Amino acid sequence: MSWSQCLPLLVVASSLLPGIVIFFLPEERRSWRTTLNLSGALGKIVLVALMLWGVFQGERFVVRYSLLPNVEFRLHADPLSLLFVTLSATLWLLTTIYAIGYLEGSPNRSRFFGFFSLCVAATTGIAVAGNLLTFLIFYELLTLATYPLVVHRGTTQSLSAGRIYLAYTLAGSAALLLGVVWLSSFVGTPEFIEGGYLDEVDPRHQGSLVRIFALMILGVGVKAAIVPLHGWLPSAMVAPAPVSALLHAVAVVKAGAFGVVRIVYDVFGVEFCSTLGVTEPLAMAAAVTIVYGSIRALYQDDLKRRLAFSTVSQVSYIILGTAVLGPLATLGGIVHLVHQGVMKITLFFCAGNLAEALGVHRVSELNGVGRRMPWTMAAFTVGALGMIGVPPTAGFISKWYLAMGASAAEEPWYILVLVVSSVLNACYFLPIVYAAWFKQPAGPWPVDQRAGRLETKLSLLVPTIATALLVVGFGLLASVWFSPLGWASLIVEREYQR
Amino acid sequence: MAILKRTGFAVLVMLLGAGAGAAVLSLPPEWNGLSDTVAARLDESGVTNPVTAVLLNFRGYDTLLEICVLMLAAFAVGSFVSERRSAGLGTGRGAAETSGQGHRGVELPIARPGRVLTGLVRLLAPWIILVSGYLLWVGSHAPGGAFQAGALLASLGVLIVLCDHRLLPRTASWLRRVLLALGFWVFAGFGLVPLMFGQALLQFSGPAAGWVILGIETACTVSIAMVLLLLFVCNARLPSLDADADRARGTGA
Amino acid sequence: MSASGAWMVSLVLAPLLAASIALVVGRRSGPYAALAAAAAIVCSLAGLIGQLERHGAAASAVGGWGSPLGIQLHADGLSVLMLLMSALVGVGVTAYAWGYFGLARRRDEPFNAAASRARESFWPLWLFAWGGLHALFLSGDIFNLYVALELLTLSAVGLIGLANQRTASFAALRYLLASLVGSLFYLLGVALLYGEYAVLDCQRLLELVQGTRATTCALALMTLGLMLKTALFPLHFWLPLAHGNSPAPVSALLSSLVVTACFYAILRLWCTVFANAGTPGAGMLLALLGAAAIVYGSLQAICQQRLKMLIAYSTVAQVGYLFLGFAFLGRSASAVLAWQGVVYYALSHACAKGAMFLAAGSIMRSAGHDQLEGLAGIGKQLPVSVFAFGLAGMSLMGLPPSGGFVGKWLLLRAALEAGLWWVAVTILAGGLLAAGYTFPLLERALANRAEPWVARRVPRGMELASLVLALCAVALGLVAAQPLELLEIGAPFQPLASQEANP
Amino acid sequence: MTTAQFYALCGVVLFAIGFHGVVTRAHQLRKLLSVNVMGSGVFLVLVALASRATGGHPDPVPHAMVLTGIVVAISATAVALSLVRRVHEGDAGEAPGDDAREAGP
Amino acid sequence: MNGLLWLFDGLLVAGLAWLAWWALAATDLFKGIVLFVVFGLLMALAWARLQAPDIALAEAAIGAGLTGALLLSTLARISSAPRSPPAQRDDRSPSE
Repeated sequence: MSWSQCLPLLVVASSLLPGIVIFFLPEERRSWRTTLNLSGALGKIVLVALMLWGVFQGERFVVRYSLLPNVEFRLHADPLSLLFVTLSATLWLLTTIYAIGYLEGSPNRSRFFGFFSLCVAATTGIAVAGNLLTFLIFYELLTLATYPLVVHRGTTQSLSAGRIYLAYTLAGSAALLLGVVWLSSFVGTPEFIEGGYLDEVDPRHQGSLVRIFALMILGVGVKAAIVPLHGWLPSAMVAPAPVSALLHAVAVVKAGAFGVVRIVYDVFGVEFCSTLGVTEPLAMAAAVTIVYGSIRALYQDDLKRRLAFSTVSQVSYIILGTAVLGPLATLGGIVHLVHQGVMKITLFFCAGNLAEALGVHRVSELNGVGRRMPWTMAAFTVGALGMIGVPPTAGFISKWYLAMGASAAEEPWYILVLVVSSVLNACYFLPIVYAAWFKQPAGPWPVDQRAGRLETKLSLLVPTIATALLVVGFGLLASVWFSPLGWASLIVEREYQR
Repeated sequence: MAILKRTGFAVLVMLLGAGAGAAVLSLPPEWNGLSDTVAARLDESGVTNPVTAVLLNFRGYDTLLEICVLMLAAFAVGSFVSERRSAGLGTGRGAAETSGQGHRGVELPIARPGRVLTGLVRLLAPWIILVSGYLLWVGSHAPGGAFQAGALLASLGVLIVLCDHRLLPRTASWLRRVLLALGFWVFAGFGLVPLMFGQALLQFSGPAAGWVILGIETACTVSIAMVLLLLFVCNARLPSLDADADRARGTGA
Repeated sequence: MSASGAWMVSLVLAPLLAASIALVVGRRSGPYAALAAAAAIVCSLAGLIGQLERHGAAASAVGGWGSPLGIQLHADGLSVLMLLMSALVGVGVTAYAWGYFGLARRRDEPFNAAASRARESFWPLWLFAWGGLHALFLSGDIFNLYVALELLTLSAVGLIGLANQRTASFAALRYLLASLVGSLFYLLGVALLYGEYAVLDCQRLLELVQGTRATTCALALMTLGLMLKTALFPLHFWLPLAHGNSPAPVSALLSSLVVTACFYAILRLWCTVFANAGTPGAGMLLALLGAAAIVYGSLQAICQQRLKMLIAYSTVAQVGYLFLGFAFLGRSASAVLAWQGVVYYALSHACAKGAMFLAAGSIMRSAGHDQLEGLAGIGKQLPVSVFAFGLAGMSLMGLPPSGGFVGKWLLLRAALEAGLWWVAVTILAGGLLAAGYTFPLLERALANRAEPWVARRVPRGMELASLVLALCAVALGLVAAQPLELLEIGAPFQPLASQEANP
Repeated sequence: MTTAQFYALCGVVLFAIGFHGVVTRAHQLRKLLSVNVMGSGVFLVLVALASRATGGHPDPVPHAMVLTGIVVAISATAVALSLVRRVHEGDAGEAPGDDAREAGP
Repeated sequence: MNGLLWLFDGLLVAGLAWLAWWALAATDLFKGIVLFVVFGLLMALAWARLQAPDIALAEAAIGAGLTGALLLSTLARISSAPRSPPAQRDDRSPSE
């Protein structure tokens, strides 16, 4: 097959190979490591752009390799996978720049950046996975790649957080494995098709298909942090800022949500799901998570834990979108996949800047920080407004389509959930913004000499501002065809017209 | 509690015995297994004693592996004996290097060998060698063979070591090890020859089969005798070397 | 005489001849003899595989006599896969032992009687064990199987006894006694079988054997004996001490090859000799014992303080997986798939367990001890060994790209098709428990270390050997199609599958 | 009950006595004796079953098997005895291997 | 003739069983070993009775002779250098 055919493989390899090379780089080879990281990130973006152009021309990229007699490892590039790949590629570049600045002078960075690239390679693999088995392979590789990042600091606290993380994710992947194997005993492992391939399975198996769906959602739900399974997310906040940014905005949580979207749309097919009657409990679980996450976020004094609980609730918007029948809700859900990523990463970058420059971790210490770090707090405000869903930002668009979808599907309850959660978002984000800009600081702020006249290092500031601009950009330019909304509507068209 | 466990286990063993006994009794009383097939093919095997035929020709591969087991056992016992005491196998130079002053007398637990023992051994030695040679020769057509002859030679060796303890350590250690492996080499060598001519491994047929088997048996007898002798010597209590060992333990480790 | 016969003979005789040469020449000839033997084994295995792919299962009558009288060497898909396993792990262990025992006494350290003796005794004993393994995998005769088992056991005892400490001698003695009892049970079974059918060849026994009282008693005795040698759960008491206290290369080859070889003997018996006599009820009992072994072994491994004891108990657990295949005796539809999963799991377990023990050996050599508490920060000291340990753990847990995952996938698929729910749940629980005893070391490897590390130099060859073995365990997951095709040759599990006839 | 069956039963009895001895006796030497008794029991069963053959001379194959068995038994016993010796008194060369501080090198 | 043969067999089997039991159950180890050697000789007799002369020879030479010698010499080693009971095991192995 020609080289262009194996583009998906190249995309995965573009972060896998630098990662492996970085592992063997000695600690002091700083320049080598930075160039490798950045070249990998840029290479990935170029390849993704090529793939976007190829798919736009209607070319089919498929990489297949038979692992077992009738089980094959398959990568393909369909619009949904491209959406997630572009998201992870761009945010990986920004997070790499941020991480290089953030981890200046800290120990074992080679190990960090090695696992960092492996983690993104696994995320890309999940995105371009062509069938359930390949998805499972990359899904479990993601767990192995992210564990060393969570315990990167090596303190007893981070080790126990790592243990919790492992317990949840490995149990989840065991459930997912059981579901995938059980499904393969009925239909083997066919590739993802837009409208799902399970509707022609004979009705006798309906009962076990429901159980398979429950097992798979349980497996994927652990990473998507649906309520009973979200315990690992807040405790994983012990990790350094770029890790929590990557984990909670781009890699792990999104992989879970992406998994739910794949299972509902490309395995079962959303109509078949509603005939099975599994969409209502899923939507209920998502609604409960949205509200529960927001309420818990209210009481968190530690900034990063508050953001973690807000992630728990925000990710469930995506699941709510997928669970509600109808193109509009689906559009809202899928586009929120991108928007939530961008908004959440901005907030985490700001939290990282605050921690790095001023050593501020708690919300109560944020009084008057706006004057000391105006750019960071401006980005934080934009992100916060996005989260609440204020009009010009990206958050507003996804909430808008979700509400439209809910009303189109005659589900008034979900509109109420959306409204309540927006109010709760406001309750736990606005006090921070207010305190930062309008309150007097308790004492003098420590001055960070290295940053010179800027509030903090350039490599920490630029990514923060870039993502904030993206939040606003996705909001304003939503109607343009190449914006996430445009791309998401292309996906939804394909899902529903089959 | 222990008594309960013990009696419980005894009942279990009795049940096992009863089951095996019932199984044995259920076997057909009239039955002559492979004795006819062996008798039918006996003349092709080159020997007339059926047991030797089975042992060295029909199921020669088993015996080849078994000679290996013997060689292995001798080596393992030799390796368990510490460096200084390996009058038997052990790595020759290693042993000499450590015990410094070379091999002084190697006494055994029983008192100094009295006249009676040495006299008896001097009387018996030629007969034992004659009988074991005969046993080896007669094996081709009557009960006897490599193992019995080897065992007899080994017992002669034990007697000699009991009398004159300096016998074994004086023989070079490489010679002992060559003798040890001789049986296996000859057996495998003769076995591989038919492989060159497109026949199966260990395929001795035709007129020379009898002589080939005799050659193999002689080599095996020597090896078996050497192995059994080493098995005894390495385990025997060698007070003189123990003295060095005790002194070493006091000063060394 | 067919070429495959020649390859089979060289597979058995090459290591034995090398062993005898190493034994006689002594001093430094051991490693080179092992190298020559390894080369010969790899070539003859390649030749044998080529032959089998062209002509299917091969049988070669040793000594030219027919089957009732003479002994047949028999090679089909199952034995070739086991030979592949023994070649892979064997070459890995040999390479590791070059570094571990060193070719000659290093100038810097004082002369030490026990060490130089271990350095020279390892090689002949290991080559005898290797020869015994190949004799076992190729033997088509139940008494020949007994002699091969004895050769294997005695060399294993010799290897365990190398360590010269009292616990090692005690462990070796207990292992020897347990193995001898197991072999005698097996031999009594052989006596009963021969007493009834007057034939010792496996293939002919397949046609003759029915479920008479003597045969079932023989089946019970032989299986009990081999269970004792495979250390299945209730009869595993000897394994942890023996594998935990012997030198690293020795425990690697014991855990991965010797235990799997004894399981192979049971599998070969149940597939050929007792295909018609084995009742599903007995199979279910074995599977239940296997499940209990997984749970018990894993829990014991999780609460071990010493790294090598942890890995030894993990062997007790992983052996349980192999016996789960017996639950499929009555259900012929999924039986073949299940047995393929079990054999593939055995293959990847051997590579993974070998890599784990070798990595543990390197860690012990560097840290001087293997207490888990004192190993904080080992990741910085020995990154390659910890990475190999992690990869091996990944295969034991059955995480995707590894061989263990393929075995687990096939077993789960068969369990779900046959409706054996408890087997599926045990497999998944086993995977999670395996994580329970793999991650403690990885966690300590990533942890920060308070006091500075006083480490001793670890030869590069040792770390590379364990890494190569771990990569083999993972590569087995990626190239699963070819070995599974190899397993089809001679359809070893066909008699089990066609067992639908009698209940 | 023919003599063959009578001796075969005696073999089984010896096997049972030996197995009982291996498990219940504490001292290693006694366990070793029990294993040898078990071995003799199995060999007795083999040869007794072989003596059922009509036509004068018994079946030679079990005889060959028993000969092999006896030789294997003696080699295993010798290895076991040297281990018993090492356990009881600790080999004189107790000095640990070159990787001195390892619990078991 | 047949009755006499049965008497001989009965005595031989009874002797074998009795010797086997007492070789293992004897309080003193030395007595156990001596009984074991006698048991070996009786086994040689049993092989002769079952028309297996080859095995009778082997048993007499190896079974009774060499094994007995080995056992006695090891017993001498152990009783003369009594060390602490079998090695302390740092692992709570479940049985015996």
